[in-house]
Amino acid sequence: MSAHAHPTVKTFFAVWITLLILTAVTVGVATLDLGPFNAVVALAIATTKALLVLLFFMELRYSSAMTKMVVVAALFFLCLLVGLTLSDYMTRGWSSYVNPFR
Amino acid sequence: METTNLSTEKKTNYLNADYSIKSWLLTTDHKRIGLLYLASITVFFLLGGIFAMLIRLELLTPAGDLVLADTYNKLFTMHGVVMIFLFLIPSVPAVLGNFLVPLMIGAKDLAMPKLNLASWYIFIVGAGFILYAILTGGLDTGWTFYTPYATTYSNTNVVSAALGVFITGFSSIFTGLNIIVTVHKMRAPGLTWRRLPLFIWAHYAASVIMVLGTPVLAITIVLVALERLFHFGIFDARLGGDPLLFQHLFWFYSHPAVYIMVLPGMGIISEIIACFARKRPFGYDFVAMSSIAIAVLGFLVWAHHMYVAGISTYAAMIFSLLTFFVAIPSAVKVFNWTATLYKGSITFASPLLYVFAYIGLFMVGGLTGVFLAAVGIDLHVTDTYFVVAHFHYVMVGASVTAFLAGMHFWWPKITGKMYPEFAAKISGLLVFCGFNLTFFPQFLLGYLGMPRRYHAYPPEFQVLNVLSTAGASILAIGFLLPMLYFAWSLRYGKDAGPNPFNAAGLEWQTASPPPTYNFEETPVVTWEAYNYDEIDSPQKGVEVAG
Amino acid sequence: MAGHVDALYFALVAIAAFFTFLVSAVILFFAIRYRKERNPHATQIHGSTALELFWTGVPLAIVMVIFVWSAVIFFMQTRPPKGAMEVYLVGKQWMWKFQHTEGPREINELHVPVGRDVRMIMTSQDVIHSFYVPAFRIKADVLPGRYTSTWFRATQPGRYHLFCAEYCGTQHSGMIGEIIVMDAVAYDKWANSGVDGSLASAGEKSFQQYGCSMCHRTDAAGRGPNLVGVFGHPVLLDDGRTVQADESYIRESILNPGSKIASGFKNIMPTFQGQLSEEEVIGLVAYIKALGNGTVNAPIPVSEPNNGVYPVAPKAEGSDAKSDTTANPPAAAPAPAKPAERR
Amino acid sequence: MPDSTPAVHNLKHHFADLEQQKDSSTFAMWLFLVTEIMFFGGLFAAYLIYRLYYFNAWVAGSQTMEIKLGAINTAVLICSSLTMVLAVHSAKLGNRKLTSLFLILTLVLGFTFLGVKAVEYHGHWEHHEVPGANFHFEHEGNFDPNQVQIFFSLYFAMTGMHAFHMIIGGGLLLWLLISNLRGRFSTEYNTPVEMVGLYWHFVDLVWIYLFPLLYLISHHHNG
Ligand code: HEA
Ligand code: HEA
Ligand code: HEC
Ligand code: CUA
Ligand SMILES: [Cu+2]
Repeated sequence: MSAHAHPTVKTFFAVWITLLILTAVTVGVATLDLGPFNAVVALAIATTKALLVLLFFMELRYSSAMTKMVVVAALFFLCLLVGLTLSDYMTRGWSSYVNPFR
Repeated sequence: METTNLSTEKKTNYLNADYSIKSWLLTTDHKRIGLLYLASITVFFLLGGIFAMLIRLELLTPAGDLVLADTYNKLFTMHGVVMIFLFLIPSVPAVLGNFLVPLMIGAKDLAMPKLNLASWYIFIVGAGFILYAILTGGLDTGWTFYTPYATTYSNTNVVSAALGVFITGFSSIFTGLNIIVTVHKMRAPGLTWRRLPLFIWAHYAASVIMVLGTPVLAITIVLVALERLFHFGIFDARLGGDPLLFQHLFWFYSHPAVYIMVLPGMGIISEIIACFARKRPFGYDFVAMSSIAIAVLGFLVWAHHMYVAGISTYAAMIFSLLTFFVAIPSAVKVFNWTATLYKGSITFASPLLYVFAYIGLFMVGGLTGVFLAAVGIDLHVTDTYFVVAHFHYVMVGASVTAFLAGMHFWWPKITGKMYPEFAAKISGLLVFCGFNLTFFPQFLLGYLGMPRRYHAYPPEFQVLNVLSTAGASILAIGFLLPMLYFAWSLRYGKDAGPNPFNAAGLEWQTASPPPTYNFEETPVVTWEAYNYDEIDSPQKGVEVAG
Repeated sequence: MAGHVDALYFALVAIAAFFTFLVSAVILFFAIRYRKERNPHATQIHGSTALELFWTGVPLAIVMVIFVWSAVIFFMQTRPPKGAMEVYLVGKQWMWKFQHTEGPREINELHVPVGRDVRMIMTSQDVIHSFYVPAFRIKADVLPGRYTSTWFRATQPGRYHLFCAEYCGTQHSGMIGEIIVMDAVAYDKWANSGVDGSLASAGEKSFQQYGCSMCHRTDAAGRGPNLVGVFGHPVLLDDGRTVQADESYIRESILNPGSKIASGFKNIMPTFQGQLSEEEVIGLVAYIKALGNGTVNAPIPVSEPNNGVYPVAPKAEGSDAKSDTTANPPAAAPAPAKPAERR
Repeated sequence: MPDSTPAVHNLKHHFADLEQQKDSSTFAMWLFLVTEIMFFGGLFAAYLIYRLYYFNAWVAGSQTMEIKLGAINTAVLICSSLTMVLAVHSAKLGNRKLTSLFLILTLVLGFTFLGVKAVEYHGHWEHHEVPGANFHFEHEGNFDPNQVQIFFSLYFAMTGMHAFHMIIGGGLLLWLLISNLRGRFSTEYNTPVEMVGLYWHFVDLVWIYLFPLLYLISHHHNG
């Protein structure tokens, strides 16, 4: 099991710098008015950062397939929680809200 | 039944290794921890049972004349909270699961023995908070803690009960986590996934639910407490919050939780049927996979508790559809259990009688669950005694019966002593009859329109209520008997020997009671699960490992 | 409705009984036929994929039929037909307060005519309650902070139990009442015997009393939108959404004016939360509804089901409905022009 | 390696070898993080629903946040993740001094985060933005103040839970530090450091989402 590769200190610093840059970028973008895309961009950046942390700092990239599956499963059930709850909230006003989204 | 000449008297085992109190309270032996749980949940079952009997007594007459309305409300709340969080959820997984999972997979212990002990302490601390709430004025929110009643209007001890539920939740999470890791990492050499006993599959599935579902309950209950303490408005309509959000989050856990309560029991049923029919379970793969299917599908159906609560019609229909799907894997299990008996060689030992009772009662409970899944019917019977009858059929009729079946089956393994067979059969009969008499009338009551959580009710419902109360007293005796004769057997029971039922499974291949580290030598598995053909064939006995 | 529910119920009882007896009988048979004395050696059978598929498929097919059947019933139960008479209900710990549009108010008793569709528009003053009439096979939770609705049609005169089915505290089991179903003539007599004016006229009084009329005027000078003709039509909001002006929207506009701002207006309307009782709100809602077709005392127009809980039914027959305002089917056309006109 | 504890000493009786033991712990830790995801998941679900419903109030609430402090804190956490990862790395190499150093740095950064958070909380308190009797929100905009209160309820629930996790993390780091100073870890046995590392990064990860959701995404809308 210990045969697999490990990230090096260099990787850690590279990831760290990237994370800091992305933080700066996301703060910067927040000052622009992109309409609904502010949220999209911010969350896309957050997800990139999260992935970096997961894959390199938490070494998910170098972990077993089982561990990866565990993470995917967690996200899947999280989506179920959010998605099915929204299935109620988003259809509640179907008679009234002609356009529930903006 | 073959009596073995292997004497267990002189050997040291996990029970006689050390008698000091400290050796129990600080043990990390999964078997001892299982027994600590057994003792605790028995106490809580009695407590919950006493609340139940008071409920039934009050409902003997239509006028609410035995206790005050407030007292009644506290009674059913505390009955529900104690029975669910302090008894049924930990019952099979934390007692039998704890005891048997390592034995069945040929491990020395669970993967994290200290965490296991910690789970028990956490459980006790959580239970302490709940008991504190009960003693200092009780709790009257119903076990469901619906807002805004629980957050704003109840003037009972909601916060400490919520804290208690929160804490016991972590005990459940850790038990589940431990079981999953153990099944993944601690299996004996040669014990592949498809050689695992179905009991393990069932516990694995239940543990997945514990790990994924319980945290959501935890955060929800924290929000309830915060709302009560600091007037957070998240669930409070007066402040613009939505009480239905609480219900969504609550049932996201609490529906899957019903499968935490039933799945481990289903594992027990599979083991016992196989043993007393001397057969490999029919459709092993399907039964194993149906456990996983129940666990996953169980997360998709929660809003069937909310059809009339004010969710959108469309959501109600989606959830209704999904709820029907979750019934299918249970059907698969029932049919496979039945088919396992085909061409078996059946002995009517008491565990098997409990199993028969289980299948009958689970079918009634499950099929009435299908009634409730049907939106059009549920609209009428939700929050009536129909629902009360449904869930007692599945929780008491099925889960508790399965627990009893398992206790009989593994009692010889746990203590090294046989229970008295005749008494066991009598109590099985009493439970079955008393149970049906208690809860079948409640289906009728529900359809006739008697709402649940009613302290007083219109007189036309009295006859059925009296029947139900009468049944409950028989049921109480049925539950009391096993406690008495199990205790009796500790002293007077026959020595069981390592494998009194000649059952397959690694747990039977070590002494009864097992030694502290379970096996003298780690077993190496070279055979399929449920190799009853080999065990029973006169030429080839399976060699007993260790 | 009771008939539909019972039919499905008995079908389910039959299915349940069938499976329970089938499985029990098979188990019993196997248990006797293959007992150890008679069959000392078990025959190992590993399973059969064909059988598995069979007994997965059959129950699946059965439950799908049940699903469709029950969903159809559910639609009927939750969509009030057009032309239903409306009764407002406020639940509180621990009583039911009814208000008829004709004016009468009742507590824990509800008089309704036989053979008429009755739509309940319900809200709670405190915790969640649930309006349950077993004889009509209907139930709907009564929530604080918004309107929910349900409907029924009584076919037999008589007195029927009304229960609160959602646990609501100490006197939950005492929160019971009666639905008194009368024949049409007797009902009319009962409804008009009181001295109190109609609900809408009570609302009109509040409308003056609370100063609503200062801002909401029929000329262009008002600081708030002209409320004539608002009800039952889509309203364009300042954030671009369009909402249906149903009972819940009106209610929300009064109690939380800030949450949905009509396009072209400022958020200057004060909140009336805490100043108006639920009954007064209901009066105002009924009044604004009546304004919907211009004349306060005109028959209350047919409304759409309330916000959220039970969305609009696909337009059905409704030919006998006496109202005409539905000539402008609201959900059909978002018509952002409509609210703009009113400015 | 200097004075590494014999590997056998750290092997618990019920495991066959250290590898099995380590695999088990790692797997258990990841499962525990799954429960954490679901735990915060409930809050994220609530956040999303109310944001869709009470958009204007959300914008108003969000605009009271100090983006600068939030950004600083994000950077602080990211740095602490780096030091944590370096601590794990040095522990694996058996470099006890460096491990201690990085653990201390992580701890310091963690407390810096909590300090900044405390400053922010204090600001909210001063501005009467804490839900409850003290709550008062007077801003131009088309929303109901009660809805802003819900925003703040969720804000405090989310960041509070996050801070609570940081405090637990701080405790764990302290325990690691002490164990490390006592020479418990070696090239063979350093699983606890790795496990706490996973936990610490997870807590960081939660913040990575909290920051944009609470501070940034509504910055430019007008409520
Ligand atoms: C151990 C606990 C347990 C189990 C296993 C179940 C199992 C099921 N439950 Fe139950 N349920 C509860 C405990 C449980 N329930 C509790 C505690 C409540 C109330 C909580 C409260 O409000 O306080 C409740 C409430 C409840 C409701 C909400 C009622 C209401 O409040 O209005 C619904 C609605 O759909 C429901 C459905 C089901 C279904 C479809 C199953 C299915 O999983 C059942 C599947 C089993 C079978 C179907 C039987 C075997 C199959 C056959 C014999 C083959 C033939 C089958 C077919 C043709 C379908 N349950
Ligand atoms: C595991 C779960 C579990 C179990 C085992 C039981 C067991 C029993 N329950 Fe329980 N029940 C619930 C879970 C459970 N219940 C839940 C979740 C609710 C909903 C609560 C809510 O609405 O919030 C509920 C509600 C509920 C109600 C509805 C109350 C209401 O809505 O107003 C009733 C009424 O009859 C009832 C009765 C019983 C009875 C008679 C038993 C019997 O099976 C108990 C028999 C056991 C004993 C009696 C103990 C052992 C015997 C002795 C100790 C003998 C000595 C004692 C005496 C002779 C008194 N229960
Ligand atoms: C200070 C002026 C003012 C007063 C007093 C006032 N309103 Fe309003 N009202 C407005 C304004 C401005 C709007 C449009 C902005 C909005 O939706 O909040 C409005 C909107 C409404 C709407 C939504 C109409 C639509 O077209 O969407 C209703 C319904 C309403 N008010 C009812 C009432 C009632 C009932 C009262 C009295 C209890 C009242 N108002 C008192 C100013 C007022
Ligand atoms: Cu009102 Cu129960
Ligand atoms: Cu359920």
